[in-house]
Order: sequence, then C-alpha cells, then structure tokens
Amino acid sequence: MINPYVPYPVRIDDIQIATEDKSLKTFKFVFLNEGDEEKFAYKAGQFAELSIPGKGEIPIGIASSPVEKGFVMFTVFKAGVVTSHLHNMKVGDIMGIRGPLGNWYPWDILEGKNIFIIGGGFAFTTLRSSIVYMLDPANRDKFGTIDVVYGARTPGMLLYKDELIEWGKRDDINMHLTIDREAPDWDYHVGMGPNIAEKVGPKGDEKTFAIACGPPIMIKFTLPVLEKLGYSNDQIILSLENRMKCGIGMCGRCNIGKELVCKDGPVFTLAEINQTPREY
Amino acid sequence: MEHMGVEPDRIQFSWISSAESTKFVNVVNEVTKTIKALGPNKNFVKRPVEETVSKVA
Amino acid sequence: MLEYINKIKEISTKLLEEKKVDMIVGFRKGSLPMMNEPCFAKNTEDIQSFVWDSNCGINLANYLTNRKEKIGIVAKGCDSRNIVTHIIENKINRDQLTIIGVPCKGMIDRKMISDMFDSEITEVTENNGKITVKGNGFDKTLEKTEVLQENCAICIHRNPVIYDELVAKEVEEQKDVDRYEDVRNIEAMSPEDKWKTFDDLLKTCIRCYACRNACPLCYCPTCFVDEAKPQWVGKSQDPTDTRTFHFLRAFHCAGRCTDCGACVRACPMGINVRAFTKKLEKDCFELFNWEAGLSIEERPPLDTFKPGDPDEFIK
Amino acid sequence: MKVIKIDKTKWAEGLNKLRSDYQLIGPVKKDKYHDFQMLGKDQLPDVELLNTRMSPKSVVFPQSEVMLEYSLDETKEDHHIIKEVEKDASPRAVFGIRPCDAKALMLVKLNFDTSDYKDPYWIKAFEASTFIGMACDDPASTCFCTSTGCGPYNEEGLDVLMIDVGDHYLAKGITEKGEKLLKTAGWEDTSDDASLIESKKGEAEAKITSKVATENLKDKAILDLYEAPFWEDTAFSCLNCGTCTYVCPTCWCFDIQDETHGKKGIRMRNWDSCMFPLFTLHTTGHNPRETQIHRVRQRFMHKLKYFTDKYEKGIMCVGCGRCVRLCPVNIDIRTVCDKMNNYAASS
Repeated sequence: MINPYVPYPVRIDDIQIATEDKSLKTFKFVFLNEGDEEKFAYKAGQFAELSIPGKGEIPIGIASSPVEKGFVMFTVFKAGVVTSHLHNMKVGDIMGIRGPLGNWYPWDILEGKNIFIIGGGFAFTTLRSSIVYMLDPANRDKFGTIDVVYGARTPGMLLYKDELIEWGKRDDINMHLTIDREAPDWDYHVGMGPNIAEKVGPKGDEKTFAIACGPPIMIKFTLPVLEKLGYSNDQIILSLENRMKCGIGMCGRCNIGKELVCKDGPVFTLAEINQTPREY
Repeated sequence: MEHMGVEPDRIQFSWISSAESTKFVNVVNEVTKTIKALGPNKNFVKRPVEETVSKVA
Repeated sequence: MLEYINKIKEISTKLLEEKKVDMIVGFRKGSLPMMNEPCFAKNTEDIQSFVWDSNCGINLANYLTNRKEKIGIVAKGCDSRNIVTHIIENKINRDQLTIIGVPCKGMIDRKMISDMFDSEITEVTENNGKITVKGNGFDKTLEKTEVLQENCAICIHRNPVIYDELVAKEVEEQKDVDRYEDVRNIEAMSPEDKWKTFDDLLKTCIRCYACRNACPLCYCPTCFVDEAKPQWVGKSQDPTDTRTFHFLRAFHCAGRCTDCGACVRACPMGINVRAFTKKLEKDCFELFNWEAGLSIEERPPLDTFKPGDPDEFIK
Repeated sequence: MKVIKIDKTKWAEGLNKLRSDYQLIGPVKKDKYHDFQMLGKDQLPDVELLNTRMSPKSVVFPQSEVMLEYSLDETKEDHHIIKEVEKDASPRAVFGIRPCDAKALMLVKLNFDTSDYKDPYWIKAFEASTFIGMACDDPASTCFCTSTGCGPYNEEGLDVLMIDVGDHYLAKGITEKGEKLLKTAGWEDTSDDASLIESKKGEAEAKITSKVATENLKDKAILDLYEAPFWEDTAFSCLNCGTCTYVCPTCWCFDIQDETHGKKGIRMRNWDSCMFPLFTLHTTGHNPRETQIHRVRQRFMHKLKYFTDKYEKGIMCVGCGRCVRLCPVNIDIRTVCDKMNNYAASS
C-alpha cells in the first residue's frame, strides 16, 4: 500500500527573492531519490504539500511546468509558521514534497481553444506553469490565441518578471501587464487587472476559455467583466484555496458543499462553484 | 501552582531593586539551593509522544 | 414553576411588543429529560416555547458576548453575576440589556441523578421541591435539595444581583454554607497526591473544549490553545498538554469566575472542571475579600492595585 | 450461514484461547462509564452493556496517532527525511461492538479507502481487526438506528454477530475472518435456532420508537438547504465544542501536527472538529466558516446532505444517539434531520 502521507525527500537547489518587498521567494527543489521525479509527474494547475519536518506542511501551487525537467519550482508567500520557516532555509537543506495533488486546468477540454488568462499578485504560479506548458514547441500548436492579463501593485511585485518580458516579445502570446499606479520606466498598462481585462480581453465564444487566478477581490471584479465579454460560466475556470491538511480528501476541512477543494479541486468552473456554498 | 502539585518553594518571588546587588546574590543563591535540593520536576517534562499515545483511547 | 414561566412569557411579550428589545434569550424544553436548550425569541410566537425549571443550568451570559442587538435576557443569580462581569469587561453594554431576573433555588445535577439508576431515565418532573424520576421499572421521588448541582448546593447568591424585571419574590439566600471544603481537602494533600489527584481527574478528558466554550468568561478571539505562532500547547491527548490547558484556563478565570458550574455541566466526560477554578475563587475571596460579578461599579482585584494587597509571598 | 451456540460457562474459556492469537479489545467500565479498551490478562469484556460513552472508532482511528517520524540530527545520514512509522498490525478481536458502530466503520471506510488514495493507518488497523458484534435487544430512547439504514441486528461491518439468549449466546459467523475466530476460540457447537434470531430481531426493531425521516433529503438542492432560515435557530445554542464530533462513530476529520522532542520528531494526527473555528481558518485571517451558524450547518449538511449525495449510501449517521445524549445544550440531530427533510424552499 502506498502511503500518501510520506513526502518525497528533496533538496533545496536554488532560492530567489521573487518580489521587491521580499515577501515571496521562489524555491527550486531536486529530488534526492532516483525515480521520484517520474513518480511526481504533474500537470499545470496542480499543487503539492511542501513538508518541513518539525514545522508541518503547506499546500502550494506548482509553479514549474511539466515540460521543465530536473527540478520542481514553487513560489511561496511568507505568511504562517511553515512558510516563515521555509523563507529562512538555505540552499542544500533537506525537506519533503508530497504530491502532485488536486486536479489541473482541463487541458483535454482546452485543446484547440483560445485561452484568456487573468492573474493577479502572487497567484500567478500555476498560471506560469500553464503558460510555459502551452508555449512549449511541442504544445503550442494545440492551442489558439493566448492572451494574458497580469496585474500587480508595482512592477517589482510582478512574479517572474524576466520571463514576462521575454513572452512580451513573442508573437504567439499577447501579454498585457499592468500595475495599479503609474511608475517610472513602466511601458505597459496602468490600472486594475479587471479593467484592463475588459479593454484588451478577447470576446467570449465557444472556442475561448478564461482562466482566472488571483486574490478574492480581483476575482470578484473579474467575473462581471468576463460575463460582459461573453464568457459562459462553463468557460470561466477558477482555482480555489482553502485551509488544507491532508491534501488527499481525507481530513475533511476544505470542502465547499460536497466537493473537496484539495481533491475535487482546486480547479473548478464558475458553473460548478455556483452549485456550491461559497465557503472558500 | 502549589495547588496543582508543584512543591512549595519551587516558585519564589522577590522584589529587588537594581541597587540591591547583595540581596540579589543572596536570593539567587538561596533559590538555587532550594531548587537543587528539590531535584528536577519530572512532571513538567512532556514525555515523547510514542509513549503517551495509547493504542486504544 | 408555572408562575415563573408565565411571568417570563408575560415580561418577554411586553418587551418585544414595546420594542424595547430585538430579541429575548431564554430556555426552551429539550428533547431529553433534564435538558433544556438555550434559545432566542424574536416574536411572541417564539416566546411560547420558553420554559423555566431546575434544568436551566447553562449560563446564558455566554450568549451575550459581543452581540449588537438590544437583548432581553433571562438570568438567575449566577447568570446575572456573569452579566456584570461582561459589562465590566466591555463584552456588552448595560443599556443594550433588559435583564429578566429569576430568583433560583438551584439546578439539579443531571449526571448525578442518571448515575443513581441502572437503566435509562425516561421522564423527570418536579413539583414543590420534589423531583420525580421515571424509567423502565422504576418511579422514584427525590428531594430536590439532595440532587442539586454541587455549585448550587453551596451557592450564596441565588437572587440576581442586577435586573430590570423580577419574575418572583426574592428567595432566601443560603447561610452558613461551607463553600470550600473540597478545596481544603486538596490543600491538605502532599504535592505528589495533589499532582495525582489532578492527573486522575483529567484522565478521560477528550479536549472537546466544552468546558471552555460553555464558560461565559472564555470569549478570547483566539484561545491560547489555538495559537499557532507560537504554539503554546500541543494538540494531542498528551497528559501534559491537557493539564496545561485546564490550569491555564483556570488562571485566566481568576477573580472572574462566579462558580456557575457551566463547565461541569457541559463536560461530556463528567469531569469536575470546577476543581481547577475553585481554588482561585477561594483565594480571591480570602485574599481580597472578592466575589466576582456583584457590582458593575467595582473593578476586579486582578486589574487594580491597593497598597494593602497581600504580598507575603514576595521574599 | 452457520449459527454457533456459545454456552456462557464456556465464554471466558474461549476468550482465553483467543488471547494467544489476538489482542482482545472490548468495553470496560472505568469509574462510571464504559469505553473500549485493550483487555488485560484475564479481563473480560462487558458485552452486555448497552453502549460505550465514546464510540469504538478509536480502535481503528485513535484520537492521537503517530504517522511519520524524522530526525533533525544533521550528523545522521537520513536527517530531515520523513519516514513512515512501524505499526502493530497483529490481529485484534473487538468484542461487544454494537451494530450501529459497526455500520459506522463501513461509512468511514468510504473516506479512508478510496480508489485514488488509501489511508494505510486506518486500513491496516481495520483489516487487522475482527469485529464481534452484539445484537441490541434493549435499546435506549435515543437510539434511532432503524431509520438510518441500520438496525439492532444489522450485520454490516461485523464479522460475527452475537445474540444474547439467556444462558448462552448465539453467534452468527458473517465473514471468513469471523468464522476463523469462532473456531480458534473453540466455539463449535452448532445451533438450529436460526429462526429465533429472526424473531428476536423483529422484537428488537419494534422497540426502537425514535425515528428520523430522511427520504426527501436527496431530492433537495444543496443551496436551498444551505440557505434555509432555520439554521439561525438551530445553531443559536451551540457552544462550538467538539463533543458531538468526538463521540460520533462516523466523524473522521483530523488535523496533522508535528511535534519535536530534542532532535527527534514525529508527525501525528489528532481528531479535529468542524465545530472549531480553527478548522478552516486561513493564514490570512479569512475564515470561510466564520460563524457558529456556518459551522453547525456544515456538520449537519455534511452528515445528512453532502455525504448522502456524494456516496449514495444514505446519511452519515447510524442513529447511536451519542451526540444527542452528550451535547451540553441539547442540539438534537433528529430534530435537525426532520427540519431538513421537511424543508420546502419558498422560491
């Protein structure tokens, strides 16, 4: 019997400060045991439990992409007991990763469709994973147009900024970066994400799906915009968060109605969410 | 604390001004002497979990 | 009892009709013998389910914490003292409240009565200080005074200390009760025996926190046992952690506890939780001549300093 | 199915024969109440009591259970690597379990034994156990098992069902595990009293007069029930203690905690409760089930609606009545169930 509570041992291979206020760091992990990386096969949109002995576990979206090999990457906001400890760890430290957990963005349905991604703040992690996956030469043909609206408070709060700028130069993806207020040397949009989405977003039709991931306030203002653009509730895909412990649907706390965010989610369509109590 | 079963004298209170160095030394000596005489309080040490989790509640 | 109930209903109806309050907090009949459920009434129809008898042991002051409405509340002696404490500690405003005082002759001890019989009790009625207990194959009448909750048996504040309406004439207060015999018994023990007494007491604790949650004093937004940064107390069944919880909780109630017995009544495992709080209650009385919740004018001993406060413990 | 007759004079003898092959577990009286415990040498289970105060779920799902261990000692090669702890999976025989509690195990199994993930701790403990049930002939007024898809002679989850017939027990082997246990104990006298079991069963069922209505639950919309107005009234008196969930044989929620002693540490799980605000509190301070109403509603919606919809195996309640008897403020699941079942949304 495979014990789903035992994490794969990993070593921290790289730590990068991800935002100017140092509240987010990006960690790259390599697996200690041969074969574990294959067992950890994941899809963009899934999450994992970062497991620190003596401190506990924390569910974090996987920021690396299935097409990137040799490591897994997570960008972590310093908030509670486990993440604060993680922020103080060093390259070379040993810890555990348990996963991949949860479902993923519905790649089988998304194939052949136009994709509109709206991200905000530090919830861009699994969206990065998705973009890297779609832009991979082996996959790019499977999707139609790709539009990305990504907003943060300031330029320095945008995650993966170098990559964002690289993507901006490509012609097979439309990047719409935005910050809340004017800043020097900023050549992109200024304004709240949902407002920019309304201006630049592709119209919703059968062939276009929207994926939104961000703080609750952004989601709140994004949904009416998407509706206005013509997206139906089945074509709006959201990724939810709740307090989790086991990550495998057993410990019982993360449910919204009969769905468990850790196992039946975290990815839900708006149509699905509308069927459940909003307990997230 | 005494009521819950901590020995009298294990907890002591003193009021010492920063100028009263002699009193401070005397009190510290006195306290260490009494506590040493009492020996370690095992009751306060949390036993490792393996020993305390009974197999059937 | 019927006069009490009618009077409670009458006052409640008047308060709601005159729009003096938004809701009334009281008791309704429970689904089991010797159980009543705290409830609220927002209209005269709801009021019809109000009851009063010797099974209203839950402390209703617990239901006032941080409420914003204007509330009418049914209060026996101990409830009223906890209401006073709530007012002193800014958990509710005096002018939000209309207190319907109920002079009380004590609540009966459900667990004690259940333990007196081998099979299940199906019906309990009371009349004129007699409690009639019926079950499969038995039918017995008990003196109410003999089956009171332990804290009620030694209560010296049966009448509400603060009220706007009173449902009946004040009852006679008990005199010459020995309130602290149990505490003295423990005080006389050796440290080892004390430790063992409390260890045995807590053996069956499942850490459901019913005692804490039933207590009107335990309203902290985050209880110390629930803190994660730092985590003061472990969460398992470890005896050290369980003990830490109970003793620290008792300390937090020092000078505030009215010995209402809600903790004991709530405990599903029948633990005498009062054994922890009682010592502090006794100390407050003996050292500071203080009994909690008697007046909204006076500050409790632990947040005031008087030059004459006892300080023999300081060397 | 073979029915075995166990003379009460041979009861202790048979149990003693089992002791070398099984750890015996059964109800034992401690102070005033019964609870399930490992039986000491020569100790007999008190199988004739009505039921224990706490449910026997702890036999397979202890309130605190060590899952994993690790060392933080960096001089060790495997430091910071989290490993499974060895568990005792030797056979155990659980006596005196009531049919309601046995059925509860089967409902809990749906959570711990899934096609996606298997909880090795629960499953191993469950598989190591042989459950010898005791049919109920004398139910309490708070027993309502017959309307929860269970009953006083229900066999689900049991390996052996015992029936008390005065000077002897009848034991019905239900599974191979059960038959093996009966044989090991040397209880082999067959009985032809199978019809007696049927008639006693009928009598016992008739004694259970407390009922809940559940037939409409599955047809209600989740959101209608969720938004029903009665929750404010139902939840008002709730203290948000964990009593109902801890005493419940079907509640399975748990918390995972790390504890370190020196350089050695363990990861353990402890029962948790949806009644506690901390259960769902986000690190940000946001709590999706912030109020008492949210939490009380969650408990009943989970048991009576979400579970019913998800598994199509009826409600997640076996009618043991523990929460009804032990709730400090008398919140009665029977009343709530009826309210939910009879609720008609005014749309």
